[in-house]
Amino acid sequence: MSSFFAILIDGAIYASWLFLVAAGLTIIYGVMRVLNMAHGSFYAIGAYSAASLVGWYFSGEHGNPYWSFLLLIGCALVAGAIVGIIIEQGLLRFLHGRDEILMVIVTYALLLILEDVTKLVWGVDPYFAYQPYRLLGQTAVGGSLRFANYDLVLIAVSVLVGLAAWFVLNRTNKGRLLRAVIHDREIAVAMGVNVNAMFAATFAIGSVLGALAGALTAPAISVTPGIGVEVIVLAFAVVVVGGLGSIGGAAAGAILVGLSRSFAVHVAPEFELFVIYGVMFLVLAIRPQGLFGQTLARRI
Amino acid sequence: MSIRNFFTSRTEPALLLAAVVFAGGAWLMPAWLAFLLTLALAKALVVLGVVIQMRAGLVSFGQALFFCIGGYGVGLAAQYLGIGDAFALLALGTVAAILLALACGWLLTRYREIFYAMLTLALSMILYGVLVKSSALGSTDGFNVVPPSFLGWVPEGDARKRTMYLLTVLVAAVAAIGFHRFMISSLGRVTEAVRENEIRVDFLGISPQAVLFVNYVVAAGVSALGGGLTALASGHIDPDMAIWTTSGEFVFIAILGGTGHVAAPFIGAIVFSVIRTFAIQEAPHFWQMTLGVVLLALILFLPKGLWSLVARRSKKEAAA
Amino acid sequence: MQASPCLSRPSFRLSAIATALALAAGVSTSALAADNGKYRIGIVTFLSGAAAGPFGVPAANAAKLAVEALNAGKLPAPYGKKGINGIEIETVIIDEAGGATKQTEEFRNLVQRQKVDAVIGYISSGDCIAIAPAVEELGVPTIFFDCGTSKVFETVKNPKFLFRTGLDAVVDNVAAARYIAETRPNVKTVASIQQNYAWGQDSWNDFNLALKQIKPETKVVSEQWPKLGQGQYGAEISAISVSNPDLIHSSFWGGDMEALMLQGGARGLFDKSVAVLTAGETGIEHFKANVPNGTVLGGRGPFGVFAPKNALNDWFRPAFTAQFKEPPTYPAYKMVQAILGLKAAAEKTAKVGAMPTAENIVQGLAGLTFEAPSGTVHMSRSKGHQAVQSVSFGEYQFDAKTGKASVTKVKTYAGECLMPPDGSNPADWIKAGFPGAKCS
Amino acid sequence: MTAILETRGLTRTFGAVVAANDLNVSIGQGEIVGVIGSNGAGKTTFINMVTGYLPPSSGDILFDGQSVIGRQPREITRLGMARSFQVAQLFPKLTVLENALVSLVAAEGPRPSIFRPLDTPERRERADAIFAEFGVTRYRDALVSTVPQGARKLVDIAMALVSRPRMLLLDEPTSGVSSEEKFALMDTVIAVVRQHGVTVLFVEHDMEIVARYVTRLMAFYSGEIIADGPPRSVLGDARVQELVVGHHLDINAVLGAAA
Repeated sequence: MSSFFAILIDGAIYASWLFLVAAGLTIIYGVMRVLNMAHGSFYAIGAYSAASLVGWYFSGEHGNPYWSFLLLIGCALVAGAIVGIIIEQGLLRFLHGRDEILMVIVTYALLLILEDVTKLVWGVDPYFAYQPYRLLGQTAVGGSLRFANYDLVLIAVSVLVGLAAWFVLNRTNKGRLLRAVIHDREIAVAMGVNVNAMFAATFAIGSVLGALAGALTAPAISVTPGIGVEVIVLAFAVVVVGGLGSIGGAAAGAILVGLSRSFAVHVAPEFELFVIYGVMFLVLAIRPQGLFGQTLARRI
Repeated sequence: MSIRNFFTSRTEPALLLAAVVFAGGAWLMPAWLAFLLTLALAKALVVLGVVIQMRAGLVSFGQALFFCIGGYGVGLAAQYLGIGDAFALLALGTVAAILLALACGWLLTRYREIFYAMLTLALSMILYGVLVKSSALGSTDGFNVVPPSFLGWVPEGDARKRTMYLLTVLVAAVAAIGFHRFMISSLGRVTEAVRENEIRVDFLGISPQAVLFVNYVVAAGVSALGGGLTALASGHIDPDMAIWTTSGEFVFIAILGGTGHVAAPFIGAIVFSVIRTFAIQEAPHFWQMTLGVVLLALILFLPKGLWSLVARRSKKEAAA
Repeated sequence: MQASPCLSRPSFRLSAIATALALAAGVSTSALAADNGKYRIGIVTFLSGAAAGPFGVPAANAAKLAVEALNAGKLPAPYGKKGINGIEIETVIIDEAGGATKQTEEFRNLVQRQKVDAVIGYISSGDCIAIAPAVEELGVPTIFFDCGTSKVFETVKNPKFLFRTGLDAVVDNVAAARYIAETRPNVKTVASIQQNYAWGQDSWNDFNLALKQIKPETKVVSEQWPKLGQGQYGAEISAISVSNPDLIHSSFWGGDMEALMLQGGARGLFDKSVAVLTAGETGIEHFKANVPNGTVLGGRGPFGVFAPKNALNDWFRPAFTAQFKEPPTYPAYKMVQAILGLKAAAEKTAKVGAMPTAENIVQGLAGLTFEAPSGTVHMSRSKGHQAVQSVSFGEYQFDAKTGKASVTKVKTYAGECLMPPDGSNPADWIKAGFPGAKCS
Repeated sequence: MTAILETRGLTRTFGAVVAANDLNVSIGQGEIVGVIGSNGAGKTTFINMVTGYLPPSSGDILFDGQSVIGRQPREITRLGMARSFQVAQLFPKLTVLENALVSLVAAEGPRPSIFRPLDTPERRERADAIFAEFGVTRYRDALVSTVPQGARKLVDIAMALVSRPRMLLLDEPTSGVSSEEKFALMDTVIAVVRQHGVTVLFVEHDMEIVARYVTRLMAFYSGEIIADGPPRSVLGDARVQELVVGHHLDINAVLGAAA
């Protein structure tokens, strides 16, 4: 029985992490049709800036430790927005409307560059920001099973991010415009939507979400080179499973992948390595456009 | 059959000439360069497989699957079947890849764009996972491939690597000529039509999926050939051959070279290898950044790849 | 036809362009690699990726420090002579990232283009296995300083140019099993968490076999195989928690290891179960209070915090700490050890003041006994090409007041007690009950 | 006169919208049938179903007395039914010649060779003859994406005719074509199809075109055929004028202009 709860809770924690990682990717894709390989770098930059800032905060006497949570979120906002805007305005702006696959390659080149840039800025030594992770303590769930409260809070944060995204897209004017762009860019342009500004804002939001995922993960890990590359394929798998460009899809994909993986770890750990690709393969074989993706029939 | 008809265009004698120059260089160039070119040409064969699919409008982020199958086919046949002949080994690896492609092709060619990319990626990562879990095959450490014999002859010392290089040049030349013919063949050109407008191809009476299927299988075969040559030349195989970053590198080189001509992947692979090795030497800490900047610059300033440099010059000359 | 691929003229130029490029490349480097009278050593370690922080860069730093000190003639005896045999040392450093195929290519480039006189490097076992035949083929003295696979001298059965001055991973895990049997006799149940690749699979296999041999009553209650570099171990920690093990064995290294300890610690995983980390030593400066005291750490030999007190260590540890702001961990020790082995070999056989030849190095190093900051190293296995050293395990101890971490209850096992005889398969040797092992 | 194309109870719905409702059509060999109807009346849906692009919800389609339900477009093409498109469906980054070569090779069989080149003197010759017939020779070596709309429509129709079909479906052949060009275009097309005895069904908005070329006219309204017969009687039908044409039509003026 405790295994069952463990699978559920672990699955939920992992899914919430996956959702945070994938949300920015799917938003950028949905609006800009750019499948952003450099998303992993945003994650890494978020993690590094959070770890170095929180590390600095705790290295001296800076008052209440709970402020470090604000630091985590704050630096993700700042770092993600700065990097995102620089990249969008400095490079991607000139490549709008280019072939989707070409954009994958462009962002792959960006990933290579940003990998070394993070190394230039932060070096290769690990960074730690463990204090916030331990600060919240743990909760026992029957017997010997205990969960870090930080991870449980992460579930709430993830749900909040999802709800916020839903609210912005469905209940605000800007969001409706954004959905118009997602739905049919040509008509949106014809209606006078400033697509360029929209793209810049979207890319910034996407990169902030990527950085936020990194920043919120930083307290639980040792921030080292290469962490960004690891999350890319995961995030890709989640958004493809869920349906590209759909926030709801990213959530569904994250839950499906998260629960599958948690199930594998508890029941058949030997197969953990295949789970994500297996799920992706199966979902696409049955539903080629992903869980929430729409097929657009071509008009002839 | 006259000579003129035999060479369906002047590209073929040019490719032959290039092959002769490369082969002749075996005795002139430093050993490291011959080895670099061996691996680059082998890699170019895989890239050729990627390019063939790009001409069909499909980008494979999992071509490493067949690269790896070709390599492991060679390695396993040498290790467990006791086959020592380079030609037999390469043939085995290639046949294995083609069989796998025949099995997967019907499913994969139903997909387009990013879905094709992600499904091919998933397949190659599943192979990666299987190999990582295979302790008997050395898991991630892989295993070494003994130096092959060549039709019964076992070269020693310097001759060994040189023979390997010559074999690679030979295979590359044959593949280049074969693929040149494939690219200008009826099916090869219909492939471009499929990329441009699949629906019309269907209404003209040809199944686009069948066209893509042929391309997929052919690409698998040539990629496996590249994998087999890599295994024989480097003497080592491991699951990294199937990981997605390896596929990414092949796509990278395909974009670098361009898709306009059968020679483009070869130019791309050689230039890539040279840039990378000097980036590693001159900037050991920042070689990835160097590669990234070069790639970005190419996309921005040479959107049709390095080949457009060659093509552009020839057009100017033609006009003059 | 514009889009047609049959463009004729340019094809002729293809060969010209390619050869020109290649020639330019060849010329530009042969000039670079001009014979400048220095002894050139190629250093290959991870400069990027996950292995750079814990292994690659400390090793590269150690190489820098040691070469500078050697060139200045500042090392204690018996290494007081300047450079190698009086000849100044020059290093060529290469990133090990990118996979085995690329490394075989770059190894050839190092030897044939950069004309190095010797190569020291390789952390990844896959790279070692791939490079080993090329070493013998090209005939350049090459020292593997870190990689832990037991297959190196299976791959090259009659090594001439290939050496390894570090130990393989079998000894780590045999020593870990012995340490547990001696210090934790009550352990009944064991859980395992390994990175899902060759290192993790081999490590667990060897440890599991050895522990079964020494303590047959132990039972495995959980095996977890997260992928390399995963970083998130929530589900694995739950699965292990539910299985209630007395002992958790892990060969995790670097960032993954530190993440596992952080996440497990915050969830009380180690309150009832003790962890044994065979590669734990590199994290000792980062663990702080996050890792409970009593966690069993290994350093893959008598390195880092396990290093003995001797003149060389008295020079190395403070000098490294002063220059790089952190004490040296085991990869740094292993790098210095390889460099000193090379120096000792050259100075044993080469004529005084002469440039050491490859012959000098291989003759001198085979079967050599030399001193290093980790103590005395015997090149006594695999026909004198594989080092034998002791392995130490100890318990992590963190003093919250001083903020200093150390190891206590250190036990050291002699190499003869941990290594299978030449030519025997490690797993078979363990299963047969360690025949021929000499333990004190 | 035997029916070359016959539909029985052909129905297609998109959710709540009925795009085709119980269509029973019979077209004889050699007829030139026009189809009119306002946007959304179900004209293109009809063509799409007949050519295998869109599966009907129910009903049957017989081509040459043989049911083609469930067949792919390529199979139906091979049976001898070709079509053109409202928006010319070409290969934009290939030249006009290459477009023609591809359709020529497709006409030779469903499995193009992977050894023999596409571009042979024989196929070029045939392509040139087609270009001459359709008057697009001057665009021969231009990329399709650079060719004017009218020429594109011609190439589109020419490519459909390459396979020597027995029946041709044209979806708004003159849409997007300037009013000066449209009669020339239709003259060319109709001359060619008459010469080869091809049965034609074409969807058209332009009443002058319809009146001038068709032998029979069908008017679609909201998924149903509300009139079918000689153009004079259909165009004269009050319901057609109200629901399809949208205003009163002076038949004599239209027919007179056409004549």
